[in-house]
Amino acid sequence: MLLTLAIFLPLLGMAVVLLLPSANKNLIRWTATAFAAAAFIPIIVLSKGYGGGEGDSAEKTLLAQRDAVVAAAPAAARETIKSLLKEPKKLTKQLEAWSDHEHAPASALSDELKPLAQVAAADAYPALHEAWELTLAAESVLAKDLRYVEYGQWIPAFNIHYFLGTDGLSMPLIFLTGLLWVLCFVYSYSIEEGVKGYFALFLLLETGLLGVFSALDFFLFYVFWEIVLLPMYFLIGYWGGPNRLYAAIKFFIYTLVGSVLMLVAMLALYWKDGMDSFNLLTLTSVSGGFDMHFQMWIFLALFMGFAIKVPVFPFHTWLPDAHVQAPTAVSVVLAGVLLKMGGYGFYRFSYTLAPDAGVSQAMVLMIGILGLINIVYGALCAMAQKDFKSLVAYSSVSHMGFVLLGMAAMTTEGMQGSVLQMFNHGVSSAMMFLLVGVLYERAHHRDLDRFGGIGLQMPYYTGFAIIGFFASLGLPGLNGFISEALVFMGSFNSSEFFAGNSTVYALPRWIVYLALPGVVFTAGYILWTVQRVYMGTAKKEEYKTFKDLNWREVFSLTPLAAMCIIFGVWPALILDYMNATLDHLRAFVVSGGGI
Amino acid sequence: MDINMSTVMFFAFALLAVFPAFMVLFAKDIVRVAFWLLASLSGVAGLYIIMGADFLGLTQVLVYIGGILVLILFGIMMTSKDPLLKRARHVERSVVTGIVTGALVFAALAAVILGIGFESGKGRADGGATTTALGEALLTDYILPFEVVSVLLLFVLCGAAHVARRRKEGAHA
Amino acid sequence: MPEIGLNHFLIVSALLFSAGIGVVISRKNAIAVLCGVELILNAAALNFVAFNRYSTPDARLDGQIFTIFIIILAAAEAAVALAILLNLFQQTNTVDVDEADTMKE
Amino acid sequence: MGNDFSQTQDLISRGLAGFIPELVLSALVCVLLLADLFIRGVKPRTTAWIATIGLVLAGATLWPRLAASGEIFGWMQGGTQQGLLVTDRFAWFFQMFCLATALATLPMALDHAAFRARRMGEYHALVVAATLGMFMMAGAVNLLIAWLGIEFASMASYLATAFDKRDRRGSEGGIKYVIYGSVASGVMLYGLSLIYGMTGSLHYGAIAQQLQVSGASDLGLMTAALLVFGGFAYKMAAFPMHFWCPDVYEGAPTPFTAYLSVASKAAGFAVFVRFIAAFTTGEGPSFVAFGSVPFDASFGWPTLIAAAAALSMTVGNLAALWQTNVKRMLAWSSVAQAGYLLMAVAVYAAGRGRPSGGDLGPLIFYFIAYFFMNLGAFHVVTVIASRTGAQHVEDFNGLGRRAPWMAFGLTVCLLSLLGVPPTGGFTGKLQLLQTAVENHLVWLAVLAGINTAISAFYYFKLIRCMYLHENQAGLVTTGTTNAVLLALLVLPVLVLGLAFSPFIELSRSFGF
Repeated sequence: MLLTLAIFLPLLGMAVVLLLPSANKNLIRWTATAFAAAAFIPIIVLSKGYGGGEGDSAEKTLLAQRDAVVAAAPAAARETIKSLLKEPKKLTKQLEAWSDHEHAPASALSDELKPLAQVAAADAYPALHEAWELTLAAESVLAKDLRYVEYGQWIPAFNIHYFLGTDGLSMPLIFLTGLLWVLCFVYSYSIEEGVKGYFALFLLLETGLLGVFSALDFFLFYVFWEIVLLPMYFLIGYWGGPNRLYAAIKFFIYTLVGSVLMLVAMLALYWKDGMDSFNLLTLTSVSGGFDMHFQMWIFLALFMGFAIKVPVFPFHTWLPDAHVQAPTAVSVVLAGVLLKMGGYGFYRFSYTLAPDAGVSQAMVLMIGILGLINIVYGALCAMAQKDFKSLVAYSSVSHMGFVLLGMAAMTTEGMQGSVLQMFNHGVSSAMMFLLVGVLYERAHHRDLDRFGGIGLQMPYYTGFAIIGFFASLGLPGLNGFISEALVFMGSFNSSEFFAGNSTVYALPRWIVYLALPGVVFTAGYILWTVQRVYMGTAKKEEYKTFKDLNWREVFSLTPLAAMCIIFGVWPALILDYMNATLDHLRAFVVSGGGI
Repeated sequence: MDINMSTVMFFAFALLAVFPAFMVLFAKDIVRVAFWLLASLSGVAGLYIIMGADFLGLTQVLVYIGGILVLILFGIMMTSKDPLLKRARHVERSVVTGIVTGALVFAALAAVILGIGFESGKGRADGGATTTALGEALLTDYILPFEVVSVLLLFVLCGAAHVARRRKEGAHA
Repeated sequence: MPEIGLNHFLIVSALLFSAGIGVVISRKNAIAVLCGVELILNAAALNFVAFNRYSTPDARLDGQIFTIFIIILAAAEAAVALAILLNLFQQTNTVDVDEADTMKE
Repeated sequence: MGNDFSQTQDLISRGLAGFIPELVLSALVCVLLLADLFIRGVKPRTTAWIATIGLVLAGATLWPRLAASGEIFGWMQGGTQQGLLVTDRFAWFFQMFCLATALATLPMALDHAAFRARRMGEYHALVVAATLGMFMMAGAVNLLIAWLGIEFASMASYLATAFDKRDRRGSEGGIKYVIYGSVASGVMLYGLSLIYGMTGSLHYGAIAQQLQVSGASDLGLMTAALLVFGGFAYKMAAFPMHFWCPDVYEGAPTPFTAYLSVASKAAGFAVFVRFIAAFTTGEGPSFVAFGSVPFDASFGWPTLIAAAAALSMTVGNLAALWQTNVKRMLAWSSVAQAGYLLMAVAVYAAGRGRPSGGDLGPLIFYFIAYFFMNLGAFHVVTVIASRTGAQHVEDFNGLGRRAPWMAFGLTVCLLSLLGVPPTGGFTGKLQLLQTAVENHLVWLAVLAGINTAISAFYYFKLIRCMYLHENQAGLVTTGTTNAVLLALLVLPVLVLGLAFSPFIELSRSFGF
């Protein structure tokens, strides 16, 4: 129930906000914040519980669910179902054969298919299908770590379920989402125009994101994925900068193209071998048996969908536009959480549904090289920017490259670093966008060359800024360092780790060597920025009147700064969450989906 | 070589149908177009009669030539300030397009027709006058389309009258 | 000279059809296009009668009946087209299909 | 005629008994035509009420036909009936569909600015007549009746398009519609005559049997298919006979455009699906793919339809991108929608002859969704146009503030046409894609996906204007009737998107 509560509280909040009178802006602000905070409470409970190993494992829940389904099946077929379920994988093959013979007379069926005909004759076929889905789901590698699973029928005609759960991969992102929303709402009190619509859409966005990170049914995931699109379009398009309409539609179209390809992949999986299943866990436990050709297509189609979101070069061009035009809080969640939808999708869907394709030579090279390009090209672009916000936007492109690089390596450290990088970038980029926003509200421009000496004028602000930018730079002691170091270690070790392994293509070292200068470029643009903006003396008189942070800004920045430091000193706090999940996932992929 | 009467008749009527059809394409002014069409349709009527469809031949003459063509001529007279207006030069080029397309279409169709290789052995032999049989069929097997077409003619008549009627005061039609 | 058979009529009909298509494509005057349509309709009607005469397996008159309806519908179509054309002419003084083109943007 | 007279009489009387809804509609046409003569003064509401009552009555008499099945009218041939029309669930669905469209567009006609101060009997008569023609299209199992139904519906549509005599664009649209329409019809007739020549029959069942028993020339079938498809494509507003669409949709009175874009398309699909069902019954390759055609052995109905689907959606969406007139934009959008729908028909044609193939559920489901979303969009466009004179996309600026509910309704409908969850358009398109992927038409599914992304540009152009552009003009009041109609059209769009399970089963049950 907790996950459902967390997901739908914001939706309820949206409805409440819409009913409030639009004139009373403060009431709307406080109500929206209250709902975001309320949604954060179950998330805290969840993350505490998950860290402490509470909650039934998915395996147990799913098997209990299966037993209930079998018990509810027509009595005539119950025993047949039970005996068929003893070998669920064999049953998969039979289902495939069955879907070819569905309308054939019983006499024409092979002995193997006769039990299925019997089940169908007793009208128990849906029950068998569901029980089969659940049995396989419980066997899936993902089921080992998932907790707080919620499972129910949604659209029986297409075997679509309301299926949620969370594990070490999604929990940090869910936590980050819950936290950022509270911070952003408090920060957004300065929004004066269209307050009602702004907070309503923002709450809808939270529902979509929490749904994306916890959905385990592919269809449900897709619906949440699309729900994210619309509020984002309006938030950029209405409250954004001068070129907002262009940026908004560009964001929308890019993402839509990706999601449509994802949809086709989803349907192809649904029809694969007559399985008729959207259940991610079920599909995962049979995906090792898919032929390479099919896996490649699935992987590529999903890759397009997720890569656009990450964004991976050359699909990244929507990102600077969207960031520059979006209002501050929208930029924060865009960089902080929305980009992670792509990275999360790779781990959750691409590798589990096409494990062999994921470690094939073509894909490892493609992902590795694209990661390399992201890191270096993003950093170089960031260096060339004159606009503060687009500098931060390109730094996102660069940082998300590490996620790809660690992923391509498929080693323990690489994956840990990559997933940790998603979380850390969520924290530090959110912080950087807030910092830019703070300055923009005072100066009404973002031209890097026109700033200077802010440090003298706004000491507290500059303190936060130093933490944020250095975390992003990857300074030891702050969180960014840990993840980047892990990624480099992991990707460097890949060729050693997989030496002699014929099925896994190891990430070649030259890619890592070429990526290393990216770190130098990153240090370059960040230090240069800090120097241009905060050091020296004020270039203009008006900067002398700038007030330091107000309480809302302090409220928004403090938790993020704290996290930058805490996870930099004590990364195990979060790595412990992920380790088991990532280890299982890695073992699954490396063994070609064989475990 | 034995040239029987029906062969001669066929070629005569075929020529009467086809030559004017192409003149519809070439003719310089709209009134001539209409009269060439009249000639062509008469040729078709003759072909019907050769095939023993006497009632159809008569209907063709009565409805087409007596009705539709008169309608078209009325249309021409009411919409043309100068009915004998020569075709403007820029239009000439499109005649070439018409000829080329027509030729291509004919080549394709002729290839298909000869390629299919229809047999003419079966079918309804010359069974004398068809009027009775057609009348019977229209009131039994085909009573439905027969009645449906009467509804169609009714609303087409009213609708066409409404659309074509000159506007009086504008607001109320 | 071969005996007159089905193919002779079909070729005549194909000629009429091609002429009709040619007229429809090349003419701009709506009334002339309508004349082209009449040629196409007559080609089809001729086909129906010829098939009825030479190649249907039984003695039914389906093809001829179809032709009757073609003739009736052609009349109705001409009436509709001319009525709309008259109205258009009252507004614009043109019957040129391409000139009656105020809508494209 | 070898028919026994009493047998014939029996066929006719049984036919008439199963023909009551059509008779009601015929009577309604006459009553409405007379109403203008006998009712004094201008009372648009009176004739609208007559039309409403008549349509509801026709619906009530149509209802029991849900259970009926079998062919009516026609003649006995070798002991079996060769009917003219068939009454089955498939026909019933499309007949009800067209009836509902006529009914839903009635309030729109009352609201249409140009229709407010004139006698409307003739207009309603034309709409009812078009519906009657579509009834025949949906039930036709005879080439003559199929063609006659198409012509019947077309004639009424030509006249209704040009109904507003003071509107020059209406006349222009009307003349283009009738000229191109008669060309399409003539070309189709020529194809029909070839089919008649090759099979010696006009009855679908007899044609199918003839094709199975003795086959026919592949070359001839292919030529006939190409010619005939032109006529059907005209009614479906699909490539290659789609070009009339923008001019006619823009020129016609908006309520009639709404009717045309929904009912006419549906009837076109109904008559087409039934037609190809007769040509794809065989097990052999010669029917599904025309076999030994010299230049491409895989050419056949499924290929032809899939190609038309691909071109329709691409051409429609690309052309819609450049439109600034809302009605023209929706016209091109409807061409694109025809492309999506044709995907389902291509799969259907390919699946005939296979035991699991031939599912028309996705097509019918999409039509249910299309009914609500397209009519909803046109309803808002009519209401706003009649109050503000809005024609262009920019005229919708700031509508989100000026008429929040109307703007919200239009947004939902546009999102549904685009195919975004949670709307009926999404679940409908999902099923279309699903059937395409399932039947190895992945390229078509991918193309449809790319097209969806393209279409976002123009659907969002309108949404953007409503919400993201400012307009200082005041509120637009829309009235209760319009609000109710809007709710009736928009709520089902959301229901179909969220709880579509029962509707999937329902739409499957309407196949044949």
